[in-house]
Order: sequence, then structure tokens, then C-alpha cells
Amino acid sequence: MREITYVEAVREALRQAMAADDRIFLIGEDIGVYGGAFGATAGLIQDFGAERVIDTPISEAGITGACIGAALTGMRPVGEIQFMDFITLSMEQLVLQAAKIRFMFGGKASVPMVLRTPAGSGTGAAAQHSESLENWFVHIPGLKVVMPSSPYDVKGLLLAALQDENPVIFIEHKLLYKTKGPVPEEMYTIPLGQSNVVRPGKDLTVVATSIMVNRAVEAANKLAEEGLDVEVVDPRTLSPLDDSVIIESVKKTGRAMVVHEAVKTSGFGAEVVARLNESEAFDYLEAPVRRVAGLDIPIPYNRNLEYHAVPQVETIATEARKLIRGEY
Amino acid sequence: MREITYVEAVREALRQAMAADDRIFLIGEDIGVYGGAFGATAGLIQDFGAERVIDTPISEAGITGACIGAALTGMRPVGEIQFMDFITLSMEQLVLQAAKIRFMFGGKASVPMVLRTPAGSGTGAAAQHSESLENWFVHIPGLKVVMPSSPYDVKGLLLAALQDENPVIFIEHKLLYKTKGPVPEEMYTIPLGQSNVVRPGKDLTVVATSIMVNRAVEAANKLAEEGLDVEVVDPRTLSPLDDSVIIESVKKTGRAMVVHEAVKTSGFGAEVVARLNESEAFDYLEAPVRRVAGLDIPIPYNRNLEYHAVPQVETIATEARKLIRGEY
Amino acid sequence: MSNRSDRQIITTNGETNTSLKDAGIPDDAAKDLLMKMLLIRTFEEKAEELFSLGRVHGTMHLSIGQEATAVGAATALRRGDYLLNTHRGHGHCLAWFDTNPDLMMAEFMGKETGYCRGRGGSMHIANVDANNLGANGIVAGGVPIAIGVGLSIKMRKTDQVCMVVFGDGGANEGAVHESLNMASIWNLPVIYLVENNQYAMSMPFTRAFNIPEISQRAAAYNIHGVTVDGNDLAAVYVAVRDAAERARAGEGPTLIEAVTYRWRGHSKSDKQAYRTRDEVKEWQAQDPIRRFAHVLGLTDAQLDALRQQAAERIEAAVAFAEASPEPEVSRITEGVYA
Amino acid sequence: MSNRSDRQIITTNGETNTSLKDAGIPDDAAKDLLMKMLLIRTFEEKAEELFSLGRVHGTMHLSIGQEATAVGAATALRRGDYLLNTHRGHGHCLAWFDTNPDLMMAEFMGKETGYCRGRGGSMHIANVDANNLGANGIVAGGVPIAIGVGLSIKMRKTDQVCMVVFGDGGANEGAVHESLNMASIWNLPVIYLVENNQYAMSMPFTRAFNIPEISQRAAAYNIHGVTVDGNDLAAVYVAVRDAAERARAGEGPTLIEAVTYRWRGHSKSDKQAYRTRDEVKEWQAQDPIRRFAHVLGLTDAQLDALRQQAAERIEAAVAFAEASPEPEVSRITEGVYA
Ligand SMILES: Cc1ncc(C[n+]2csc(CCOP(=O)(O)OP(=O)(O)O)c2C)c(N)n1
Ligand SMILES: Cc1ncc(C[n+]2csc(CCOP(=O)(O)OP(=O)(O)O)c2C)c(N)n1
Ligand SMILES: [Mg+2]
Ligand SMILES: [Mg+2]
Repeated sequence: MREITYVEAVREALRQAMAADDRIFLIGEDIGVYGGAFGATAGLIQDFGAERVIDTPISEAGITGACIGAALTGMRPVGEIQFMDFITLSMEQLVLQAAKIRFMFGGKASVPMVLRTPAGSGTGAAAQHSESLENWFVHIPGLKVVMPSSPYDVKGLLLAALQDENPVIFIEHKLLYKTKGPVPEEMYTIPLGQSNVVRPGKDLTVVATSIMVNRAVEAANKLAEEGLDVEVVDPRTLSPLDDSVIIESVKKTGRAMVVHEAVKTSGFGAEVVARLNESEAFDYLEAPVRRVAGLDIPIPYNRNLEYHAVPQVETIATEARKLIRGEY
Repeated sequence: MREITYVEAVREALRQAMAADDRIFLIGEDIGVYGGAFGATAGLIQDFGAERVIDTPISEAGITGACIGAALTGMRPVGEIQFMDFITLSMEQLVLQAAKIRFMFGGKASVPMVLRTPAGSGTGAAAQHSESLENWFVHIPGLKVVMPSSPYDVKGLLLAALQDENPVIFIEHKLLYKTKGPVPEEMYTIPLGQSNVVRPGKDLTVVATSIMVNRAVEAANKLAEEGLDVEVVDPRTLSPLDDSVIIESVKKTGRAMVVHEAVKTSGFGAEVVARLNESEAFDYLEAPVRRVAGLDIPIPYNRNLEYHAVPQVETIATEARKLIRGEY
Repeated sequence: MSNRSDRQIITTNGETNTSLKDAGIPDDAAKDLLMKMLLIRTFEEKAEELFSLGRVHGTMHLSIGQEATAVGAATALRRGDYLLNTHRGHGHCLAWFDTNPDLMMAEFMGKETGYCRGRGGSMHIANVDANNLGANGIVAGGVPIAIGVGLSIKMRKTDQVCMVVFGDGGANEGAVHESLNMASIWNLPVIYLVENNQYAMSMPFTRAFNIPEISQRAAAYNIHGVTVDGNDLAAVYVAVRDAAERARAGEGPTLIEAVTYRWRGHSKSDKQAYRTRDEVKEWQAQDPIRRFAHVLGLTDAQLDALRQQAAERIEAAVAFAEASPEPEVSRITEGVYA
Repeated sequence: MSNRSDRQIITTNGETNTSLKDAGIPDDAAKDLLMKMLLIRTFEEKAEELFSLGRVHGTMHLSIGQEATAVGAATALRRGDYLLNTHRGHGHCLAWFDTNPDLMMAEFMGKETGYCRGRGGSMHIANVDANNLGANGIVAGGVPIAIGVGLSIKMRKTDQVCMVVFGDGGANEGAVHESLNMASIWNLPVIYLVENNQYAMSMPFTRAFNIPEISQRAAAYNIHGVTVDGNDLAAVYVAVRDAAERARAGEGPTLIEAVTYRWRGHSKSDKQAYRTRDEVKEWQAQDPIRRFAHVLGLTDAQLDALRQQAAERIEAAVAFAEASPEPEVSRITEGVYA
């Protein structure tokens, strides 16, 4: 199959969806002629015009409100928050308005909007341009949270998000944009709320999100050479979370580890640990579920410190090895 | 000992601290003549004047920034966010500035500020005035998070927070304001980061926060009549979390339950479950740790629905009974 | 530019009412408008009573004294236009198109038959079918949303307009700045209606602002700005009508400041230590309902008769609400996701 | 009121420089100011080179072409005053009191000897000992913080002032509205310096605003507003000096718009499709450094000699940085909490 990059897959999904549904429009900072800080919308203003690819002033609350108001009145807005860090300026509109309007109005309104934003560290942009805040949104009923890890997934999940009737926080990863993978040319959707077994294995279940999926698979391949057989599960949608696949996997492997880039304390990993504890998988656990996550610090500027602030392939491999060998 | 209410204890702590340290000032909406939406600052403007009890326009980001700037330049600001829901408008200043400045500046600056805010449901104010968002802040390195459950604790913890060199999110509960308890007249501090065994017991450890501590104790007293002996632990400070007390308790009881008002998914309870899993307490667990928390919905207006949206004494008692009797 | 932000100031002196003829309001229609104000007044007086009797819980924000702004504004718009309302929104809601007081009262009392099935309550009443996009518990919470409604109107190429209401206090939220700027640069059909009722909870307008009129801020975005007597129904009507005409003609947004006064406390827990009884009395002397009745040349008896009619309508609404079922706890998780 | 918001406009035409005599800048001091501009220019040219050689990572925002604003502003203030800086802050940082280029370059290169021990980098350089409260990666992120610095100055009863710098793009963030209003009603000693360099990343000033000058917005808060030629060092100096005098005299905040231009791309990943080469050339013809050298009557040779001096100072800074140790990974968790 044709291979394209993650960012090209995002762009293709947007282009195809906009061509098919003229209720869809894009709004955000520098998404027009500039093509978006990471190029996700490059060329779209040429294809669809400035009416449907709207460059905004630097007003994140305004961008978010614009999406809500348009969604409430028949449109299908796709907002872009240039870096996930800046979503901190959208929280009132997202959490108190977008997420709650339907419930507060007795189910009589819906807010079909997608808010795209790139998360993660590794670009040397330091603490205010490297946030991974997904778990905040998983904690908010009314929002859906999607975190694609591959070009194939990002296209299918974005097209699904664009058909969803709810506000969707669509979290891309800066370091994934240039990664390549097979992606069908036609439109297709990956239903929100379906976890994906990325790599089958029998000794350990690694639940990983976003870029950590790739690192977990790499670690698993290393460990395979040592005869250790690791299964990697990618939830893809963090909310609603399809934990059935995770639970089944753990019942099979008897061991589980969660890996994410966000800081460990009160991160998404804790929710996965709790879900496994509450599930029938608990009786199959031969060892406690481990969390491998970002250190509890802001992301440092220095390249070497930045590298060590979040899980790398080696970290995952080491922890997985220990866990399988019962070295805790 | 003299008994006063929770809100009187807050006020007394503020008054005594302001009298002792003129770097301390209060800033927020309607905290002056009005005395604060819940009366916490009543009378303080008469005692300390409008220079130290500053009424603001409705500008939550501005209030938060005002605290940061003052803290950076030698003052000890105490901000009030009228309802915790509105802290969604302060997130950029709190999370990207207050929490990270010290780290980003190489440890060469500090931001000694306290942001007080009332959380929780039960007042019939519906979805936008009933949030419990504490776990967002526990997820942010650089912030401390305090959630007092009694008049005694709220005074001692607030006085400790006012001496702390870091930004502290100080979360009060609307329904606790009128609760009474013994409180020393003199100034005293309860160190941040010390969990508290509120009620000793041997059959089950219930970790509860804020108002859920009171409900857990009530439930425990009911269960005592049935011969069930429940230990209730109040972390008091959610970040940094003193999990040693919790772990010791669970090693003793062999069973654990976490109770909070915030929605269950990705709430603070998940972090406690994960900590217990990672600790030596895991081997003592006779049953999986249970989470008893708010439903995954916005808080409804209707009184009856609102009541059923969060854990009540009966809910806690029922779940505890099941857990002790192994009825899962 | 200056022509875009010229400001007509209309005094709040009760004697100088805008004549209905100048406003273009036919006398027969005028009577309905008076009736609407009375309906709002009696709805809120009843709400207050129900609250003090403990028959509703939570809190509420009464707009008693501000009825002329709500009725004048809605009357100047068309069915199909959009409303984004405030926490103090009973008046705008009742004044809006196709609002049924029964369903409003049922919502206020938390019943399943209410506009929001009892999930929203006083601060969140919406009637999406009539493009009433709801009251808002967040000060200025609807203001950023107005950008999107305006954009959507433009993209759908309809001649609708969106009116977003907020208070003097709300005007100092950062989001208002972002919204006004975006509406200006994109020329959106949005009417920003600021109800300056002199206080944001306990904060006097004069302490929260260093300018005499909020409408002056329109110049910062090069949009139309106007301050009107919010207790003069016809004056509000004219200002909103003109703003709507400009918006429909593609001439962009307007910032309208309606100067009025909140007669009651901010909410049920307000001791009002921040103002004097005399001040309240002075403003009550400018009761927008009496002023409008005066314009219509009604006698007190005639006015009382109408008031009686309104009261009966509201009693019927209460009866409907009380006869309505409570939401079922078994359905508590409904409506979170579509 | 009008007198508080009158606006002196100074043309950006390169020929009309404010005379040093009018500005009250002695000729000998002027030479140091030129040197400061050259130091900034060469620091950033070197930063650019190091980046392209792959010797620094991440991104950076160069203020080349905007040096007159940075130097003119800092020169008008006193040691002990406060600075809140932007993401494009190398110039303001170098122009500020007691800044050591060695420690700046070390921070830029992520070394332990840097101002922030390599934890902050280009977007976060701070020198708290000199009341330089840091650059900020968040557009307008320092603007709400300025309220607190202003309040603190008032409460401590010193005669300090706080200067907060932000861009034209930053001016449309909601927090700026909240900050300007609070500074106005409380009469805070804050100088709001907007560097209008014509673009916010790719967004032209003319599309993000519907007003010709950002300083017009001062009237919305009834504070002083002024627009000056940001490429005329003396003009910026005068505006900031006057604002500081007013602030110290308890006359409150000022909004200063410095009109300038960003010569380089927004950051290292900018193809600049949003503007023409000719436009860039036109503005480069107004090189603030050449303009100031012209005012000083320096020959090209004399200017080059000074440029050489600056380059040597920067080379020394690079040498210091390169000789400095990297932060130790074992100490990665330091500095999160006090
Ligand atoms: C963001 C936010 N901050 C604070 C509040 C609490 N609050 C509710 S109404 C109100 C006063 C609003 O004043 P104004 O905007 O003038 O409207 P009014 O109540 O006078 O109609 C306040 C502070 C809120 N609901 N939302
Ligand atoms: C809140 C926020 N939104 C967006 C960005 C991304 N960003 C960084 S600089 C910039 C442009 C800023 O323009 P301006 O304020 O004019 O400053 P300039 O870069 O022109 O000096 C943008 C959009 C950011 N850092 N912070
Ligand atoms: Mg008001
Ligand atoms: Mg700019």
C-alpha cells in the first residue's frame, strides 16, 4: 500500500472530509498560507479558500468558542490549537461549555467539533511547548479524547472524529508527523472507542499511547531477540476507553505495563491500572501493573535532560524485562 | 477546646497570618465588603483595609497573574477563585507560569502564592458551579494541592500553605464551610504532605478526600454497629502525596477503597490505586482496591439527581460492606 | 472610523422616554410588549416566592428592574435569529420567540418537562428549537461562542443575527476582548448587548471601570458602540434594531450598553452591604414597567389588570410545573454524549 | 480623560530621527547605546549560525531589526525596575541591567552555567537578581503577571516600575484586556510595550486588527497611549522615559506601541510565504543601527570597527558557553519545588 507520513495523513483526511462535507471548516492560528506550525494544513487554503481555512488572531479562547458556536448552529468546525500547551487558554470554553452543553440542555443540543492539537516533547522547545495534558480531558465527561500513533490510525480516527456528534480532543504528536506508514487513498474510518493490538505477544501486555506505541514496539522487537514475547496495545481513543481489549490481553499475559509521555503522577496510566484492578484481569495478574511515564518535572530545555525526562525505547525495554522476569 | 466552623477557621487563619506577616494580602472577586461568596473573608477588609483585601473585576486570569507577579517580587498573595469551576480561566497562568517558573529559571525564582477556591456539588448550582478538578493539579509538577476536610485541618493547613515557598492550590468545600469542630485559638501549622488517620480500624482502609472524609467516617460508624471496623485515612495534601500512611494502613487491613466526589474516570482515586499497586501493600491486598467516586456526568440541577451524582454515606457503607465481606 | 463608533447617549432620566412613533412601534404591539415585561416581573416575583418557601433549591439571579432591556432587545429581532443569554436570563428567555413559560417554570423547578429536563435549571435554560442557545452560568461564557454563531451565519449565507448578552462585570473578562476583535476583523453579524446594571455582584461599575461608558470600548475594535437607557424599552428597541439592520447588511457587529439597575440582591445570599437603600429607591422610581405604561397612557387600574393577567399566566405555569414528574434517577447518565 | 489618551505619532520614515538633544541623551552615552544594539545584532547573528550548524537545538525567535526598541526602552528605565519579556526577547535581555552575554549564550546553548542552568533556553532566559523576570514562551504570558508586579510595587511603596513587553499578536490575547483594565483602575506603575513588528507569525497586523494603531486601545481603559517609531531609538527612549516618570509619579500605566519590523522569519521553520522580499528590503533600508549611527555621524568604517568589537564580545561568550559543562542528568529533578 502507498506510504505517506502522519502529517500527510492528517492533511489528506481534512482535505477529503472538506471536499465531501461543506459544513466542515478549519480555524486556528497560522493554518492558512503558513500551513500550520507543523504543516498539517499546508495547501488547504489554496483548495478551499480563506472562508473555510480561517487564520485567527492569537486568541485561543476565541478559537474554541468559535468552534462551539459554529457546531451548535449546524457547522462542523475543526479548530487547531498550535501547541497543546496553549489549550490551557481554552479550558473554560472546552470544559464548562463544549463538554457540558448537551447534558445541561437535557440532551437537546450537540456540539460536533474537533479540536486538533500537537502534544509532546523532543523538539527542544522547553516547558511551555511540550505538554502532554490528555488525562485532563479524559477526566471530563462529555469530551472524547483521541491520540493516534500511526499514519493509518490518524487518518481513520480523524475521519471518524469528523463524523462524531460530540466534542473531540484530537491529540497529535510532533515527533510522529514525519513518520511514514501505509495509508489507503480512499476515505475510511476507525471507530472511536476501539483499542488496537499493535503487536501480539504472550509474556507481557504493554498499553502505550501516542508516540510511546512506536517506542514500545521497538522495545518489544529488541526483547524478542531475548526470547521475550511482548504484546503492545494502543487504546487510540482514551475516552471513551475500550478496556475490554486490554483486559483480555492481560488475562492472557498475566502481566501489564502502561507507558505514556505525560508525567506519571495522576496521568492516564493510573486510570489503566485502576481499570485492570476493577476487572476480572486482576486475578490473572502475576505482578502489579507498572507505570512507565514522564518524570514529575516540567520538560527541560537542555537536549540531554529533555531526552531523559520521558520514556525512551531503552527505558521501556528495561522495565519490561524486569517485569517479565519478576525482578521487582 | 473551642469549636468554630470551617469557614470561621479559614477566616481566622487569614486574619492571624495577615496580622503576623504584612507581605500577605488577599485578592479576588467580592472578597471585600461582600466578604466572599461564602463569607470566608467577611470582616477582613475592615481589619486590614482595601490595600490588603483587594476586590477585583471579573478577570480570573488577571487575578492569577496578579498573584504570580506579586509572589515573584516579595509578596505573599492569597488569591480567591470564587468557584473552582472558574479556575478553568486561570489554567495558563497557573500551569504554564506559576508551576513552571522555578524550574524554567533553573531554581532561581520562587512563586509563594496560595490560590483558595471552593469546590464541590450539593448547592443546587448545577454543572458550571460544582466542579471538583483537584486531580488536574495533582498532575502538574510544581504545584501543591491541599484539600482540608475539617475546621482544625483547614486552619493548620492554610497557615502552612501561607509559609510555603511554592504555589499552592487550596481547595475548600462549600458544604464543609458550616461544619463545626474544635480549633485552637493560637496559630499552628499542619505540614503539607502528611496524611492523617482520621479513624483507626482493622478491616478496611478507606482513603477519602475533602467532604468524603466526613461521609466515610459516618459510614464507618454505621458499619461499626455491624461489627465491621473501618480505618479512614485523609491525605489532606494530594500533592505531594504522603502515601506511606496509606500503604501502612493497607498492609494492616488488607483491603482498600478510595472515595472522592470528582468523577471517577481519571480522578485522584486512580492515582491512589496505582500507588498501592506499586507499593509493598500490593502483596497484602486480599481484594482489588475499589474506587467510589462521582458518576461520569456533569452535575445535574435537579436536587435528587444531584444527590445521586456523587457518593453519599449509604453508597460508601454499601461498597465498604461488600468489599469487607468479599462480595465482588 | 469615527463614524463607525459614534455614540448616541440617551439619558436615564425617567421623564425622557423615546416616543413609540419615533421608534416605529405601533400602539397595539406596544401593549403586548408591556404584557411581556409584566410576565417577566411576575415570573421572577413568583420564582422568589418559591425559593423563599423552599420549593426550589440552588440559587437564582433576578432581573427585576431590567425588563425593558430584555423586551426591547428581543422585539427588535426576528424569529430565526440567535440568542446567547446570561445567568440573569429569565427576562431575555421569556422575551424571546416561542418561549413557553410552563416549560421555563418546569425547568426552574427541576422537572423532567422543563426545557432542559431539569438538568440545567435557572442558569442554563435553553430552547434550542427557537435558536435560544441558552443562559450561561459563566460570566461572559457565551461571548466567545458568539464568534462561532456569527461565522456560521456568514458561512451559511443566511441573514440571521446573533445577540449575545452579558453584564458590566462580564465585560472585563478577557474572552470579551478576543470576541469583539474577531467579530470586528471578520465583520460578523453579532450584537453585543451589555446590561450595565451598575454592579457585578458587589463590585460597582465605577470601580471596575475607569471609563464612563462601556460602549467606548467599541472604538478599540473600530465597531459601532452605543449607550442607551436600558429602562426605556423603545430606546433599547431602536438600538438593537439598528444594530441588526447593520449586521444583516454585512456591516458587522455593534456593542450596545444598556444602562439599567438590578433591584434585587445579586443572588439569594446577598446582604447588599455594598449599596444604600436610597440608591435602590431612586432607581426603582424609574420602574421600566411604569415608564412604559405611562407612555401608553394607561391608568394604574388598567396596569393592575394587566399585571393580574400576567400573574394568572404564571400561576398556570407553576401548576404545570408542579404537576410535572421529577427526572428519573435511573436515567441520570443520559445526555452526556450524543 | 482625552488628555490621558492623547497620542503622539512619530513617522517610521527613516529620515526623521528624534534628535538626541531633544531626547536628552548625551553623545557619549549614545555611543554605548549603539554598541548595545550591535551586541544584540551580533548575538543573534551568532545564534542563527550556531543553530544552522546544529550546535543548538529547538527553535528561536530573532529580533534582528528591532534593536532600537529594546535598547531605547531599557535605557529609559532604572536599575531596580522590573522587566517581563517575550519569546523574542534576546534584545531586551541584553539591553537590560547587568546582563552577562556569557551566561545568556550559555543558557542559549543549554549549559549548566546559563542563567537558567540550561533548563529554560532561549524562550525563558531570566536574571531574577537584576529584576529581569524572564522571557516567556507564551504569547502575552507575562502581561497578567505585570499586574502583580505593579501591585507589589505599590504595596511595598517603592518607586520602581514594571515594563512588560509583548507583540502585536499578543495584544489580541484576552489576558491583555484584563491586565490593562486592572492596571488602569488601580493606577499601577506598569509600562505596556507592544512591539508591533507587523506580523504575528504569519498573521499580518492589518488582518488581525481593524484599527490603524494598537495604542488606540489605551482609550478603552482611559490610560495613556502612544505610538512611536520603534526603529528610532531616541523616540522609544522618550516614550518609555515619559511613561516611567508618570508611573513613578503615581499617574498609572501607559500603553506604548513601538512600530518596527521583524527581518528574519518568525522562527527557524518559517518559509515566509506571507510576505514579499521587497517588503523586507524596504524595512531593512531603515536599519535602526544604521539610522542611529547616522545620528551619531559615524562613518561606515567607524561603525564596522564597533561591529567588530561586538563580534569579539560575542565570540568570547560562545567560548565561555562551549567550555561550560552540560547539566547533570542525575540532577534532572532539581528545582521543581522550593
Ligand atoms: C467566570 C466567572 N466568574 C465569576 C462568576 C461568579 N459570578 C456570577 S454572576 C457574577 C457577577 C456578574 O456581574 P455582571 O456581569 O455585571 O452581571 P449581573 O450579575 O450584574 O447581571 C459573578 C462574579 C461566574 N459565574 N463566572
Ligand atoms: C498563547 C500562545 N499562542 C500561540 C503561541 C505560538 N506563537 C509563538 S510566537 C507567535 C506569534 C507572536 O506574535 P507577536 O505577539 O506579534 O510577537 P512576535 O513573534 O511578532 O515578536 C505565536 C502564534 C504561543 N507561544 N502562545
Ligand atoms: Mg452587572
Ligand atoms: Mg509581531
